[in-house]
Amino acid sequence: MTILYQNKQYIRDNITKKRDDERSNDEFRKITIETGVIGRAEGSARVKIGDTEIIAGIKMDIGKPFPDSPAEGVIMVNSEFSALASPDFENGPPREDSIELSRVVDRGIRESKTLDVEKLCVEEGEKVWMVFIDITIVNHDGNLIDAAGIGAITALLTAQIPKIDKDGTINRDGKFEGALPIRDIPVPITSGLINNTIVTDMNKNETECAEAIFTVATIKNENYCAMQKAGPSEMTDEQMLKISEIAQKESKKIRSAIEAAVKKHKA
Amino acid sequence: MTILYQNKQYIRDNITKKRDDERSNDEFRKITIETGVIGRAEGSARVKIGDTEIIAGIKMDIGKPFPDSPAEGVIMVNSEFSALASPDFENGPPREDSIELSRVVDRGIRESKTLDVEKLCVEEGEKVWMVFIDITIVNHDGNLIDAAGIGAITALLTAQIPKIDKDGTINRDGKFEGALPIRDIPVPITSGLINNTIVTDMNKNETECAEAIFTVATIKNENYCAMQKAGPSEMTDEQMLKISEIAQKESKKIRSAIEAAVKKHKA
Amino acid sequence: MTILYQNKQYIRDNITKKRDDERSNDEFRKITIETGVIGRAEGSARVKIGDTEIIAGIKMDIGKPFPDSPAEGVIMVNSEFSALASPDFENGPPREDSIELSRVVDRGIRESKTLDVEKLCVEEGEKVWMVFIDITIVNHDGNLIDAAGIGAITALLTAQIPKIDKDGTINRDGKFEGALPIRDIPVPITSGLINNTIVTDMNKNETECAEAIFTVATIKNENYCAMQKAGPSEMTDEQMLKISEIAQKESKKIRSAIEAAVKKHKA
Amino acid sequence: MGSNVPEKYKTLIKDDKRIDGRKLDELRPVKIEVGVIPSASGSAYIEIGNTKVLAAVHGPKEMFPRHMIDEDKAVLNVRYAMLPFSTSDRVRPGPSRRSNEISKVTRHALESVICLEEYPAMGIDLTLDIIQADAGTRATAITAASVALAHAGIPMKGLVAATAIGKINDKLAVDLNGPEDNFGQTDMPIAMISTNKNITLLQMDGDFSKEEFKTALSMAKKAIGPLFEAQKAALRKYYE
Amino acid sequence: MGSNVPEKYKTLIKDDKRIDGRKLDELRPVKIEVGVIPSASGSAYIEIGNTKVLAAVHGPKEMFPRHMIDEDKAVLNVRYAMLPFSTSDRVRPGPSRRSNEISKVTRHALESVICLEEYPAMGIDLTLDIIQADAGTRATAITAASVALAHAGIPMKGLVAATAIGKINDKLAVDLNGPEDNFGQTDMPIAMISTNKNITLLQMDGDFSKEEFKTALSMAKKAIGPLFEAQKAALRKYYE
Amino acid sequence: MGSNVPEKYKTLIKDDKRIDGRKLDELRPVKIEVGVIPSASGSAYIEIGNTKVLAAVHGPKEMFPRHMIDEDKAVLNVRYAMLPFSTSDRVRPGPSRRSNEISKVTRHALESVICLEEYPAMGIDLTLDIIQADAGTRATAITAASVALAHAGIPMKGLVAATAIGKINDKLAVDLNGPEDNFGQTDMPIAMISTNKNITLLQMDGDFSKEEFKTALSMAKKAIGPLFEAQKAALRKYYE
Repeated sequence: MTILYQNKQYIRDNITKKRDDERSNDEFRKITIETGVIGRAEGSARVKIGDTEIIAGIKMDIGKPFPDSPAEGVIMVNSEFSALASPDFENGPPREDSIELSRVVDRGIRESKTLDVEKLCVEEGEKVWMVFIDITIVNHDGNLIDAAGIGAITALLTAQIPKIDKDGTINRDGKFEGALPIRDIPVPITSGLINNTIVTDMNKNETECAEAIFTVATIKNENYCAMQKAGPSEMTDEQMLKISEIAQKESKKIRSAIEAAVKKHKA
Repeated sequence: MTILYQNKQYIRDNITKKRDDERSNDEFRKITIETGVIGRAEGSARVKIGDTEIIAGIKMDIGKPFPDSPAEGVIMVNSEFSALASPDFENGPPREDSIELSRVVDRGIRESKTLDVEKLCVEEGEKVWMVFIDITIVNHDGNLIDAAGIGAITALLTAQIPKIDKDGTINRDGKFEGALPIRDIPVPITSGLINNTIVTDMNKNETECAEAIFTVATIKNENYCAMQKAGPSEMTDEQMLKISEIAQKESKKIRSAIEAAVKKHKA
Repeated sequence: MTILYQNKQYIRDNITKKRDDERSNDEFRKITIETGVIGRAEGSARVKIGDTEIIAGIKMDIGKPFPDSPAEGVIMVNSEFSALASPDFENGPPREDSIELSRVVDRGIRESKTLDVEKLCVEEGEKVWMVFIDITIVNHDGNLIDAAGIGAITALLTAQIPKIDKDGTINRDGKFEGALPIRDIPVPITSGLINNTIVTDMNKNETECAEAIFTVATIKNENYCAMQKAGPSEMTDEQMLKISEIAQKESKKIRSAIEAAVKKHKA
Repeated sequence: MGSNVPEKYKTLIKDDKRIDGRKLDELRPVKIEVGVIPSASGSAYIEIGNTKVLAAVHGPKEMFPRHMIDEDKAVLNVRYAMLPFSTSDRVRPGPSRRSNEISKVTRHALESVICLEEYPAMGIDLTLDIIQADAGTRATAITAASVALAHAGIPMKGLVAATAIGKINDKLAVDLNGPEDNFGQTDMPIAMISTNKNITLLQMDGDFSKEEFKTALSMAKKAIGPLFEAQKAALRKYYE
Repeated sequence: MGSNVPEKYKTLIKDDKRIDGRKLDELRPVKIEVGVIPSASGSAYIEIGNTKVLAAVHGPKEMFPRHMIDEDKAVLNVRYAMLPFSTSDRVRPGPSRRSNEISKVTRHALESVICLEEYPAMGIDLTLDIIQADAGTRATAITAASVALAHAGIPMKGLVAATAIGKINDKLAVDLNGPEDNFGQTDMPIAMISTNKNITLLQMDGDFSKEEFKTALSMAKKAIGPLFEAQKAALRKYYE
Repeated sequence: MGSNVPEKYKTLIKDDKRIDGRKLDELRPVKIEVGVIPSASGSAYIEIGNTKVLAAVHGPKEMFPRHMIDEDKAVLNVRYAMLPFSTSDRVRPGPSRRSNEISKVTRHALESVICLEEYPAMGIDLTLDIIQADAGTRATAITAASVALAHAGIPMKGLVAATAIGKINDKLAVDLNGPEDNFGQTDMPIAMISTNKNITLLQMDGDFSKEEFKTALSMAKKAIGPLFEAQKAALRKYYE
């Protein structure tokens, strides 16, 4: 699965001239966002960025709140590097990658206060909505974090809260209490350094050549809500500032695409 | 533990003429059924089929019902391939076999509605009896499923429901509320294909030579309540029909033996 | 990490003449006991015996009592062979050693009835104090059991029960309900046989040379409250009696050191 | 086969029509796509009614873990999983007793048609992810699996397809849907080989008389035919 | 050593008789059978009072896992387990901290008598399943184990047997039963070698003065004698 | 960044002073000790305010598990853990998603300065135990780690130190303490290399405008200076 040394060298040497697929360095691959793909889920989305494909699904259940926030709903983000995408996902370090993916998506949503968790309280201290965001990697050709982040927020935006019957059980027979209380649309944009050149939306081969990777999630007002540097090498502060500017610009375009998909879904 | 290639070949070549131990192809080894073997268990049985030996024990406890069946007791079947029978049980695939064994016994009892779970409700939605059926393999010489199935139903038939004291705790000092509500006696009979010949009650060496294995559980009215095909090879429908007829015939004999053992136990 | 065969032989041959560090055979290394080392813990102690160093911390929480002792608090002892002390702690058998360490310390405290668990009941059958005793091995140079046992009882003696607010939550803002109800000070003393000679407070190299190891915990009235023989070889009853007498003598000295440290802490 | 049957599911057959309008011997609509996962050696997507499955094959490749290597033939590793959002109540990620058992019977349902002896000491990884569940997930997964194996170019003696025969309101019916499975009397998943219609998987829970079992077997033989056609059509379409 | 003693167990000794009628220095009835598990290299079944144990030995054989191999001698792998139905409250299957610790001390109790150096780089698997528990399970398991090892033909320098000395109502007593263990003051399991009466296992929980400990050791020495006789008789009977 | 802010933590800055009396650009008191764990190849103890961390390095040594060996360079294995008694609510022992993620980012924060290629096929184990937690545990652990690595004699291109820049009451502040972290708006842990001030770790949660991010980066560059001095002083003191 690891690419050959010669190929790595080729990518590194040529990145300043042109990318594999002729894109410019800050250019995204084609993105498609589909909604309502899983009938059993409260909300769902399929996101493709080039050949990378993920499915995000929302399931909701009633549970007990955490003792230190008795009036707030609970968000849980989980990502499965399904063996669909690559059987190597099961051996060793990638588990760590899967945890990092979940946690970056989780923090992007949680820290931007995108979901108004106070509105997800059913009975203080006793019953709150638990919102499970599950992300499955169907095909892995790099930039999973952006695909997962886009899928998660789109699935949330299209989710319907199930109805609670009088006896307290959840009625899943197609009755709903309305949409989730969403306040913002955080969008993560990931760029990396290859041969000290900034490259955005890296495919899998490029990712393996990257010395360092930096993800920046931006909200509607253009502020940043989450950042994460990954990869073994260092970055200068100028490079980080440049990447965060690219994130501002690109997130705007992608946010429009998300909004369009959600609008179409609700129509 | 795997038998030698030469021995396999010998068994395969000769199966149409005679079996290892001179049995005819649809003949069971000697079966013995003992009851009341574990004083601490609510019910128990030791079953031997030739050199195969299992112990089945029933433990009961009060627990919460599942949300979707608030007025029904809970059945749990668990089988341990104890290292007693073979230390190889611990390495790899056999775990899968142990799960399959549990699930086939479980489904035989559950799907035949042998246990009237509605009578095991103590307080709707709050307290029901949990019936744990634990099966330990003491010696493994093939045909574990039939031995386990016979042990499980015999242990259930001899089990006594413990008394519940006024304060809600279970009194295990030898006071009982009566027998479990048992409605039927499902008996699994397993046959296999060796060199395309149907052979019933295979010992361990024969099992390793079998191309395919088919278990059929029959209830009192001669109907089937559970089936499971195992083994890597295919079977024709005629072979399956033939095996299911053998199961009808053999299960009748074994059911009589179970009933006799239970009658003796209660006398 | 295992010492060389030649070194083992040298230690064994010379133990009757002198120990590595010139100690006499029943002589302890220098012991230091510090209290109050972890501000977040309800009680804590750092114990050094020579180069061996452990930290013991007490955390308390409200939990449900066990059904068979509804009016008693719960004690849990856990020891972590942190990778700080040796990365080999993670591979295989040492896990077993870590369990034995926890259980010997646990039994020393539990069976001596050192902690008056009945006074740790908050609401019978519903709420009792859970007392977690966690021990971290910082540096391992032998005789972990004695260090851990001394650390555990010292941490308990300096622990403060947190205040419970009116709404039932635990207030950890520096308000306390008083000390834990401690009735005794059990002290474990461990000796081993090296080349059939009794040696007390063995360092790590000596421990690896020991044929058998015997731990004896003594309480204030000089009676024994817990014993544990370890190591693959046999011991005579005379050797065990001799070791238990050494334990009586040495535990007295160490108990005084513990009492002095606690007195200083409370001053 | 639960015991609390909601009023609306007490009558599962009316005027020989089932609740979704099908006849007793009628399959649910079938849709198969080949090659949906670019990074896999072979892949297929299948919808049978509301049940949706993704199948991916990786390999033949180096076998891992090594102590499971078979020097004489390839080892088929099957991982069946329900994705967390595939059912009404979220499924906890990770293997369960149910998924382990299904992985095993699925492996047995496929092994006999794959020419495993052509790849000694190697491994073939087959991943089956249920993305939406509405009864028949193991049968649907098996049908998808043999398409994905074919797409991966792994030599096989035939295709394997599977469906379920059930008993609902005392009548036999093919390819149960969710409510039929939950509130019917009997469920019998069955897999057959395209070339000889021999059976590679059969499980049954519930209640069958000898005659019902016999009839069920012949209904299965007939019903599975169109599934083989759909498999072949999907493969043909992909290679066109 | 629980603190809530039921009324009927407050007096555990009356007129020098224990609740089951035994004298203070009297063992419970002992029954040992050899060769009860055909597929094992060696096996034994033992009942001591109401405590019942099956012991099986597999090997000497290839050591697994490999990184635990000892090039100089065989490794003794001990697995002690309480079967789920062996006690009043069901025991969850799988290892616990208690069973891990007992497996370890049992290994140490037996290692010194086994000629492990005769089988370098190999493994000997010893399985001890408690099928019914009424105090003294580790002692009973050790007594069964050395019979099973002998039956497996593994050379040993002597047999090992074990019992417990306890303190109940302030008096020392041998081989505690369930209520004596639960409501007594002290429990001291102890194992000895038949040839020299040296001690290979000793644990103690509760309260002993120095004199009581000394007396307990000599009571143990005396009490274990009949266990060695029972072990030898069972082995003789098997080979007759 | 919890949402229930207690009254006393609503005002985290008053008259340009923080609740612990510090100025906005002032670090908490720092204490570093070298060589605190004799059995380790290298070790360090650090206190930054009330956060206390022990770091130990074992190796370079044989790499385990073997399938993770890199033939070209040493592998850095990082284990970050909060000890059970390090926080108000007891931390369950064993790895969590949080500790796994921090272990990973910590590894990335250090790898680029270590000359791993000097020890092909070997492993360097770095253990980071938080013994008391009051915000900034990962930053403090990284600062301790590079001292322990230096003490172990492992060649490095520079030291790495880390702190956090936060936003509290709409103002930027360095090195957040516990309440500032819990009730502030933004937390940005950041690690830099002593030689070139390049960034090896940066995470951010909360809210930053582009300008705030830029300012935060330059505040970090300035604040980390004294940490490098403290690291060097501790190492010098040890070798004197």
